[in-house]
Amino acid sequence: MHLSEEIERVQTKLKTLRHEAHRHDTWVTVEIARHKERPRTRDYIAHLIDGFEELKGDRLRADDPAIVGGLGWFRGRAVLVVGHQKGRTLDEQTLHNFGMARPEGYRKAQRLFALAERHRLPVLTFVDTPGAYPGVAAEEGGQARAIADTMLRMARLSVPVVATIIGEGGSGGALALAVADRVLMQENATYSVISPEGCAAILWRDADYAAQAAESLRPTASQLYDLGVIETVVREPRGGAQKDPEAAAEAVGAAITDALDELQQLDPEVRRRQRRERFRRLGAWADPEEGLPGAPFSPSRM
Amino acid sequence: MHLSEEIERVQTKLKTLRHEAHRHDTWVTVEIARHKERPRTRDYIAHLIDGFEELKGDRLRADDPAIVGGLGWFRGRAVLVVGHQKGRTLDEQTLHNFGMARPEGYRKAQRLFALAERHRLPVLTFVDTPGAYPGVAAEEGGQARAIADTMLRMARLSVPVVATIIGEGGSGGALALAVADRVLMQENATYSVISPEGCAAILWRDADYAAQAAESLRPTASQLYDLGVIETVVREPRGGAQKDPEAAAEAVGAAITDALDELQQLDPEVRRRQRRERFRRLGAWADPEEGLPGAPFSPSRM
Amino acid sequence: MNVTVEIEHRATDPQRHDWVCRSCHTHSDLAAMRELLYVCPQCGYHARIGARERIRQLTDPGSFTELWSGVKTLDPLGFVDLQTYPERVLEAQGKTGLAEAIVTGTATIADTACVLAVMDFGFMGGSMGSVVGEKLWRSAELAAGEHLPLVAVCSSGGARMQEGILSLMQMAKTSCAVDLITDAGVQFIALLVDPCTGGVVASFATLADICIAEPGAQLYFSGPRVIQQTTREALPAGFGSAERNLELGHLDAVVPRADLRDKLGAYLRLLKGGEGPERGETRGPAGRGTGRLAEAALDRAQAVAAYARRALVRGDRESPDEAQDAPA
Amino acid sequence: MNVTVEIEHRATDPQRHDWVCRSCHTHSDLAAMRELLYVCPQCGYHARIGARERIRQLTDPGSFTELWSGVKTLDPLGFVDLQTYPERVLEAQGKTGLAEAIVTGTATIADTACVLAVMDFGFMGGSMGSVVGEKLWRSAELAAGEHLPLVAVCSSGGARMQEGILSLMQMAKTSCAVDLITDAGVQFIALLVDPCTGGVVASFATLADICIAEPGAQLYFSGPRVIQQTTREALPAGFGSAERNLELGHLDAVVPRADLRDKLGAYLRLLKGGEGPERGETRGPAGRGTGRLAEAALDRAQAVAAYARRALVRGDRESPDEAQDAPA
Ligand SMILES: [Zn+2]
Ligand SMILES: [Zn+2]
Repeated sequence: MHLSEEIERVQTKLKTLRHEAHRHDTWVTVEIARHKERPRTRDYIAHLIDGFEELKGDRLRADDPAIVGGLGWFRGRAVLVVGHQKGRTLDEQTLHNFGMARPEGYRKAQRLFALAERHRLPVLTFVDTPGAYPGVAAEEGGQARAIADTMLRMARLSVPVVATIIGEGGSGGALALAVADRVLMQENATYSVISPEGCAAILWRDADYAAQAAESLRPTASQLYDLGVIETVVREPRGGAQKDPEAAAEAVGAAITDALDELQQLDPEVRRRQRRERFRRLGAWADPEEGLPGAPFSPSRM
Repeated sequence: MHLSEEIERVQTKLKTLRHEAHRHDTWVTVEIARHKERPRTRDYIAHLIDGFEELKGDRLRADDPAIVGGLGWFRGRAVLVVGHQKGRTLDEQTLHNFGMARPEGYRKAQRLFALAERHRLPVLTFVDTPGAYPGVAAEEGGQARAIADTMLRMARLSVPVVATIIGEGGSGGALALAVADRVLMQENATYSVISPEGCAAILWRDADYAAQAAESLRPTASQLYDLGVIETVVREPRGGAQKDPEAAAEAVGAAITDALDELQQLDPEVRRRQRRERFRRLGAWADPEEGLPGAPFSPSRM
Repeated sequence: MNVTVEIEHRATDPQRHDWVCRSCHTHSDLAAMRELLYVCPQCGYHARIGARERIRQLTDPGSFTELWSGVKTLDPLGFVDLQTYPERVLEAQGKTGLAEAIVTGTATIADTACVLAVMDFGFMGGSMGSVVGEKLWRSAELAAGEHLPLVAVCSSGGARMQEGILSLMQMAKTSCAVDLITDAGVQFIALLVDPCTGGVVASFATLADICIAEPGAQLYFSGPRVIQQTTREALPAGFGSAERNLELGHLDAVVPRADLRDKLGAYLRLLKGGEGPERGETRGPAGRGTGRLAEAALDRAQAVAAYARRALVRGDRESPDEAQDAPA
Repeated sequence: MNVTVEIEHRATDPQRHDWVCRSCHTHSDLAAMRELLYVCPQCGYHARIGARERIRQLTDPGSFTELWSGVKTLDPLGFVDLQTYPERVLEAQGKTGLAEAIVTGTATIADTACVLAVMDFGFMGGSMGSVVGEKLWRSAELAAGEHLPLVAVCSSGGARMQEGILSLMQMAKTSCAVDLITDAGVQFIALLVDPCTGGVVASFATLADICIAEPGAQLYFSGPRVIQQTTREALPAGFGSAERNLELGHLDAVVPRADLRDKLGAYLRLLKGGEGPERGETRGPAGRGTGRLAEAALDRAQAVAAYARRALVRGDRESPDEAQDAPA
């Protein structure tokens, strides 16, 4: 009895320690994902895209600097690139609105997707945003539908679509560029329904519980891989992509190449249908009437 | 010699008199087309469309009151209706911006056209505008492309499209709703590349030459019919549509019915191609290399 | 925040007969309020109502057949905040009598058969988790496969945070569901009711052919609090209201509750009245009371529901085309 | 207003050697200015240039073959203002040495074959009448039929008022020409140069896949004078400029004249470099100087021009598909 109690005590302690270690890991990842020196979309474009020609504007009312887009050659393939752009200096950050797109940004993405579709160019997106911009003009300018419409239009593309999450994958603003055939994610990037701070403020009623919320949200690449939300975890240099941006870009480039090689073998219509099915499968539910578990992953049940 | 001189003199005088009478006619038409009591798009909707359901908004940033649109039943057929809306009282005129659409108005038309296309509803447009709105926000909000895009989208519709010019058909603002399979025009409506006043100001350098400019521009229904620009001149009650709006609407309704009956017998792809060919034929030019006259109508040559 | 729940609670409690308007504080008789569809007779305030009451108001009596009520919520992340996720779900189920934040099925609305999906704000703030996404998907798939219109009544506080990233994915999943609808060319009408926010308004709710809202409904992606905390901007009068959204071009119409059923019926008839081979059985604006058509619509709605119940919708019916040999 | 004409005039007058910048008034040597593409070396001002000079600057030397130069202007309305329309046309022809306000043909740009349409502001203010519309249509039709890209250089004061309603119809006609292009899936690039206004900017010019402008170009539908006369609004700084249009989302890029040929070449290679069966002969960013590809492109451009000359484009070639058996 004593022994088993002792064992139980030690096991509990171990569990707590692991728990702590894990929490620590998650928060470290959040911090690396937000690191000021972390390579941005333009850095990946510089490393991976030859002859990049930036194309601006939504053809409606603005060019949103929080979204960068254009045509270029990815290892011999002509592609369309669209990504969130964060700045590094304060001036840059302000210019790019910290990577928070406004409706004009999503619409710019939409019209570039249409260009890619018309000329059968594969689409590469880079996701790096705290989320959509929570401003009055953005709201009243139709942010909600702009995001929804971007997702629907991505779903309808007949060309291959590969999304790479390279930093913060924040909420709907991130997802708007990630309705892709393959979602790749760097080791130290995060992807989440809400920021840890936002989640803590709502559920814990105290933003100081951010680290705890981060852990609960499971926003890291390995966790998302286990949940089936991403296809590939792209390794980063030790300590994060900012330590060796070139090596980081090489790894991203290799992962994108693999994805494109696979996707370009598929019939466009099949590819489109599979993309839809990919998102149809995401979720965890059970249906006893069907006698089936609800999802391919259901770590715990109710 | 005396006799022939006399004959020539009289003939010249006759020509001048006819000229004057004709000029007078054109200006009278311009005035009737702009008459305050002339029935507007909403009046035709009230008379011709059962169960009209107005649909608002461009889904981007505004609802432009200068354009009215919605679904309804035209003599048993479900249709989409889109038209310029002028007001009658000063308040109404201000609300509807005197029927001058802003980019938001053209984009509202576009998204309604897309709705009609998706659900295979014929499109009826009513044209009544002095022209596009010459304001800073309209310009900077992409008026030029909004008009161009509306025309292209109308050209691409696979459903039947019938446009009716019911008042002023002013320039690009009017044409944006008139890339149709059939263009009908009321007897006292006008349709012109520029307002007589604007034309006089530019070419005569004096807006007082408006009546003369009007005559030169040939903006009346019968003149446009001769030029092949419209398919049908719709008769109006004596003195103009404002004298008996109901009778005027009945005549418009009959002409639309005829047009729709014809159009609905065509294969959608053929109809679309014929619409494109319709506009391809409009113009006057000669090509001696081809040994062909340039156009089906070429009253005078260079 | 949960008028919905209050109404439902009171309605089952014979002891309490009065209803107090949240807007003008007038007391009204609860039974009368049911007749008035829970719209304040004094000020026109549209109270929040639950999914069951909404279905009663919108559908032709007895026409609604529920589908997929057994789809169960899971706890994929083992999420714990101040409470565990399962605890929160159980509480919501107890409070609303619903299994989840959405009720789906077939019905006729003003004598037109349709697939109907109705969200309930009383259930964890109408938050969209995997079950909401899945039932919305099945609704869209059934509508596409059976060439029935889809009517969605949307009300939501946003994503179901307790399902983490999987709740975010429901935005993409439901947008892809609209892709099914688009491919099939069926009609899709969304009714946005107070409040409709966050991930729902930024996915399927705003992708409908026709998008309408009830008067006074609050509709936004980021709410006033978030905006003020983040940007410190002053909010314009009426920010986020249905009326302002109409002016801003985001809605087709704002429709009072009493007119909703007729309005939806009119839209559905118009959208399916267009040119085309299999169209045209309902010509003209009148749609109610034409006995034979009404019966046919009800038969169709019920047959589709019976078919959907029999079929293992998942897996069996990959593409809408394959569903064509279902009973029509 | 007519720098174009001045340049062309001076260029043919050996007595006059200097060029005066409209913007900074610096005097430059005219021969040097030709080398500098008529961009002021002091202030970067991009002078207006005529269609011939534009073609010289944009196309690979000797690659341009003109088409449809014989299409003649008519006077369908017998239009008389202070002058007759025929008088005005004759005057413009004398001034510019062109038959009309547009020059069309085939060429290679940075070794990519294309159909090229270039407007000339010096010809009656680049106004769009029936001939401009017809030659633009033929260009689009040829591009669509032969699967060649279309490059349009747009400069215009608006509609040709002297052709009345028929000039307005050219907006619809050229938009329908873009429909041909869209159906065929060929690339369409528009270069907007100073000034590009009125009916041209509100039709084909802004419907291109990629829409760029030269620095400082004025681009608008309604001009400053009309706006101020009608609405009395104050104009924001830079109103209508290419740079402001870029900020406002209406342009893809503002490209200095010296970079135009390479930029157009890069766009053309990228847009045709996508996935697909018959694509891929030019992979990668480099496109100049690859002798064999350049020769093939030139052969293709010239063969298409020869074919177009032989064919009675009107009538004979109703649909682009029928043109498929043309020499490739
Ligand atoms: Zn009240
Ligand atoms: Zn200078």
